[in-house]
Amino acid sequence: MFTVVHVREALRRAGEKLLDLRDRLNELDAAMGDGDLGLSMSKGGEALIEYTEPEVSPGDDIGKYLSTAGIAFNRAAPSTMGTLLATALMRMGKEAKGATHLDAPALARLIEAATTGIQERGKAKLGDKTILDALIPASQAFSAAIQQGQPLQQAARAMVEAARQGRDAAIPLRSNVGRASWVGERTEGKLDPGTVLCVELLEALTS
Amino acid sequence: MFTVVHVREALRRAGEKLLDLRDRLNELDAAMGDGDLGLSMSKGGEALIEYTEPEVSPGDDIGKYLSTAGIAFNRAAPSTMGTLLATALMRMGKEAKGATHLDAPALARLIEAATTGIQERGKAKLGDKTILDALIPASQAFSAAIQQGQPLQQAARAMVEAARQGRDAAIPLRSNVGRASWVGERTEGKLDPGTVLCVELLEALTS
Amino acid sequence: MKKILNDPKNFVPEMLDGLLKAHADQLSYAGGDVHCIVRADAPVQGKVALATGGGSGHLPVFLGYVGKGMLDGCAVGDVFQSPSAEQMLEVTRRIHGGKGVVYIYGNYGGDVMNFDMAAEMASMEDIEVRTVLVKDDVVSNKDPEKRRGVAGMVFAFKCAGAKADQGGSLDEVEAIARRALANIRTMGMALTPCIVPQVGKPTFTIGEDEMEMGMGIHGEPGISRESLKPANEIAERMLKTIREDLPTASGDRVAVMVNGLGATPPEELYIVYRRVHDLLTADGIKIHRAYVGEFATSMEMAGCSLTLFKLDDELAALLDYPARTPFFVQV
Amino acid sequence: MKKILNDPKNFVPEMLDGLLKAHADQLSYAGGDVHCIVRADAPVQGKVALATGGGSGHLPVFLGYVGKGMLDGCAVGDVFQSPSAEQMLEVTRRIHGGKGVVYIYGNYGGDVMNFDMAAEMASMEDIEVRTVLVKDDVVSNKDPEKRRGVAGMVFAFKCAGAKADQGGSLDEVEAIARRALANIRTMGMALTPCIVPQVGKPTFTIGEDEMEMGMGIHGEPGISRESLKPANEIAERMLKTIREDLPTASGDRVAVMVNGLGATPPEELYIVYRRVHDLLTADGIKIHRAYVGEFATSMEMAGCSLTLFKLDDELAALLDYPARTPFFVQV
Ligand SMILES: Nc1ncnc2c1ncn2[C@@H]1O[C@H](COP(=O)(O)OP(=O)(O)O)[C@@H](O)[C@H]1O
Ligand SMILES: Nc1ncnc2c1ncn2[C@@H]1O[C@H](COP(=O)(O)OP(=O)(O)O)[C@@H](O)[C@H]1O
Ligand SMILES: [Mg+2]
Ligand SMILES: [Mg+2]
Ligand SMILES: [Mg+2]
Ligand SMILES: [Mg+2]
Repeated sequence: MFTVVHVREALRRAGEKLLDLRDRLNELDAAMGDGDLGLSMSKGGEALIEYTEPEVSPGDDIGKYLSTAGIAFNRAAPSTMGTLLATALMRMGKEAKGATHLDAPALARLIEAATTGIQERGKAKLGDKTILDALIPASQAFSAAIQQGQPLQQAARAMVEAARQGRDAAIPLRSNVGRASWVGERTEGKLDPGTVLCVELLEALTS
Repeated sequence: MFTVVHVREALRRAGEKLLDLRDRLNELDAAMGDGDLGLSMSKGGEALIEYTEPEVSPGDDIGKYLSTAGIAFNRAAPSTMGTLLATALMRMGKEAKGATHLDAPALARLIEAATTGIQERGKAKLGDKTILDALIPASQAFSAAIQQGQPLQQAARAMVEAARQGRDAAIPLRSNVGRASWVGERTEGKLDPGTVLCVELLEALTS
Repeated sequence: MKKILNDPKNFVPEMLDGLLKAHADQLSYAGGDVHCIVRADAPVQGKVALATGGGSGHLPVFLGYVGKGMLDGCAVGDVFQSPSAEQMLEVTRRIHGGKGVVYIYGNYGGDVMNFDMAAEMASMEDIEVRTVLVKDDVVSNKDPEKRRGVAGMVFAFKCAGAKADQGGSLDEVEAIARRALANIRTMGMALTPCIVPQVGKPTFTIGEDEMEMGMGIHGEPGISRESLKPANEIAERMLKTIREDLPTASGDRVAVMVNGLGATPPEELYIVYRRVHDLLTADGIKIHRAYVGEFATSMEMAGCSLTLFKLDDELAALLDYPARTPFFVQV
Repeated sequence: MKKILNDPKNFVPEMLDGLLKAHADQLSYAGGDVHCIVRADAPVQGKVALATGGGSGHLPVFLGYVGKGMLDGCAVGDVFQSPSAEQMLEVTRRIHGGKGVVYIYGNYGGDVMNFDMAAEMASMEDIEVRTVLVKDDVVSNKDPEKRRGVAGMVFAFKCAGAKADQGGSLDEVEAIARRALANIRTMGMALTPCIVPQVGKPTFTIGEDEMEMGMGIHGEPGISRESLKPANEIAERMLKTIREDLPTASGDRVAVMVNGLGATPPEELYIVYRRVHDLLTADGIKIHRAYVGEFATSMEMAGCSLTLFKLDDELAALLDYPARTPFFVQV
């Protein structure tokens, strides 16, 4: 069972990972967007690290903790990806509202809520070459594994593996939404920065 | 005895020399001014070449021919040096007004008039590190040689030699007027572009 | 990085602080946050309020058009980055004069999502918000709904702002913004990249003798990278591309904007304008007004954009209406 | 050479042609020569006429200030080169409204010689001409009489233009120009060179991390080449140098101009302005008006200049007076 203590640690690891990814994400985004993804994500990362500074007690409301993290993240990183991730955090918060403990099925519902939130806020579909191309299969793989009763570690590995495959499967595609869509066919053959971010974040969260 | 036919040839040679000097003068001017001396002088040179296009008759008024050349030169090259050389041409024109033939002493008076014109228009003195540092000694050498009865060729050589010495003697000086004066001590040790121009022009005119 | 700044992290707040000090007679800010720029006399009671917002680095866009006869407020983001939904809401609250608020801003992912959030929050506070997206960049997408917004937004600010100043209703001001934008097209080209202060290196690389036609104002790649062409050819191609998308014929009346992206001198912009003027005039198209200068920039990027705005009588009159902001004065 | 142009030889005439087409309601030209720019309504009978002139490449300087409340005419030279005496005379003839003409222009060798020639010729045609040289660049020479003229000339145009528009006599307009200039000082700095189209390469070279304090607007070397400093330090040093030459104390009233040389974005200029504002305000000096933007440029040079203008009541009122030109509108 997970408490807010674990959530806090996970958010902190995510924040640190975002700082590490700064240059790589900037480069990937420069190749097909405006080259600022690393910049905004590192600001979001700093906000998460600052947010997770204070101690928490195992009995705290996980939902509230996640929602407030989303607001802090949006304030620090109001970019496309920043707003999407903020939305994800807020939707997870809504899903976990009132909960102090999460079991594996609850974790799967959280990840589904995040995925749906990103879809609704950004209005992109699978195959548009966005973060969703990694996130949707990852979320599905996780839920399926949990439903099949697989141990959490194994489900997490399946999730990350599905995200990787989704990321790589999106390489030949053409970006269909956001800044990258203006680049048109020149995006074909390139890694979408959002999918890379997704894989890295899921790795950090599940490690 | 010189007629307007010789004057026309001399102006044409000067014009061609100004075209040749374009890059060198730009470089020299860039080192202590605004780097455009070659540009403006090549425009003046083109104007002289165009001006000397039509045939002249040996009986034409030399003064008028020189004055009108000055106006054409100013129109094409209204820079500092262009205006000074235009003034020189106009003053020579004034000096030769009505003349169809010039003997050696008349030539010397023309060069003196040009030198005085440049001094009055630009208000610079000997030692200010300008074209005058080459022109004043050159004019003096020429007049002295003619007065001593030296043959014209020899007087011309003395003039060019004096200009060269004046040019080189000005190298250690600090520019005291015009754009170069703002550069201050950094002009010390550098050739003044105006003195280089003077030497080259006198060579072209007397060759 | 050849920039005049202090700590790159403080680039935007220091810029805003300086700007608010220089223009204290015309501008103020809301919610204690210098990113929330509003007219010094906001709210103007009984007037429809206009707001915009977007990333920094495009001055005079966006905040430069806050002032009498144009916009009431602007949420300012970091360089090339959207402001947050909270900041937009702060501006909305402060400028609302009881007749609703129209958001007019460029069609960029981050901005759209945050403005949508802000509009949802504003409606919960009983402020009626209408959203008009600027999508004038012809070459950014074949689908007109997916195009990005660039310099043409200034004409939309101008006309909608004039309509609001004349007492237009929320419906009327929104309708004018939409009608103006339906008749506005822009195309741009760039010669050099720019540098985002916190990134510290150029947004892209380009050869010493190359240009990029269709380049976006954040350095988004355009439609073709090619050798630098003469100004006349650049002007002709931009005009042709625009006119294929916005049919114009003899007898039509237009406003023209030749906009510099930052480093391109006005002298060069006038050389481009000259060709555009000659081509339009030869086709019997009347140029009602010409705007040549820097209206929407990308820091120190070299390049320009051309905007064509097809006018009807009402749009022409609204364009002619006086306006006064720190960056745009028309009498 | 990354420039948007056609044949470099036609750079200036094409620029002027485009500019005259864009601003036909405000500008015209004299003697069939587009280099001789005059107000569309010239001559204004019964008004003292003001003329300026100088090389191209500095827009809005010089011709950008021709218009109501400022200048009547401007002779335009090639890039960084004086116009000819004949062109200046042509402008003088066309703008003369029967009350004489005041020349206000920068102290550059070629310009001075040509304007002197033009004034001599004009006086032979019974046009009374007064000459006021702008020498505001503090660091260009220890001797104030030998200094060159830079951005501060805009304040002189503004005040003398207002005085003339108000019906001032030739003596009065000349006196205002002189009094304004006695109270105006400028200092500049540059980060990059610019390119003269017909030369085709940079006017000077400078390291990737260097700046030149005191750089001239044609790329004339300044007083020191050094590593790039933070904006606050640059602002402080420019202000200090100016104030050593133009004593200012608590209770004084000034106008401030932070001017971009071409490629420096307005964002950076506001960061510089911010520091200047804070320092002056801390010393009890009142900032009557702030001008931040591009007022006198050097093509695509990166850098900025700071101008301080110490005001008395009359100069302040003249600075506040309305003006309208294609590049400068004040209401
Ligand atoms: N509408 C959308 N829905 C989901 N993901 C999106 C959307 N638009 C862009 N993305 C993702 O966001 C990434 C770019 O994020 P970011 O750099 O923050 O964008 P911007 O700089 O345009 O604000 C892309 O790589 C893509 O994966
Ligand atoms: N007042 C002056 N009198 C005589 N010669 C001068 C004067 N000022 C400058 N010069 C000469 O002119 C040269 C520069 O000419 P030019 O490039 O035309 O000047 P600018 O670019 O300043 O108009 C200098 O090298 C110097 O020899
Ligand atoms: Mg991005
Ligand atoms: Mg020179
Ligand atoms: Mg971005
Ligand atoms: Mg020159």
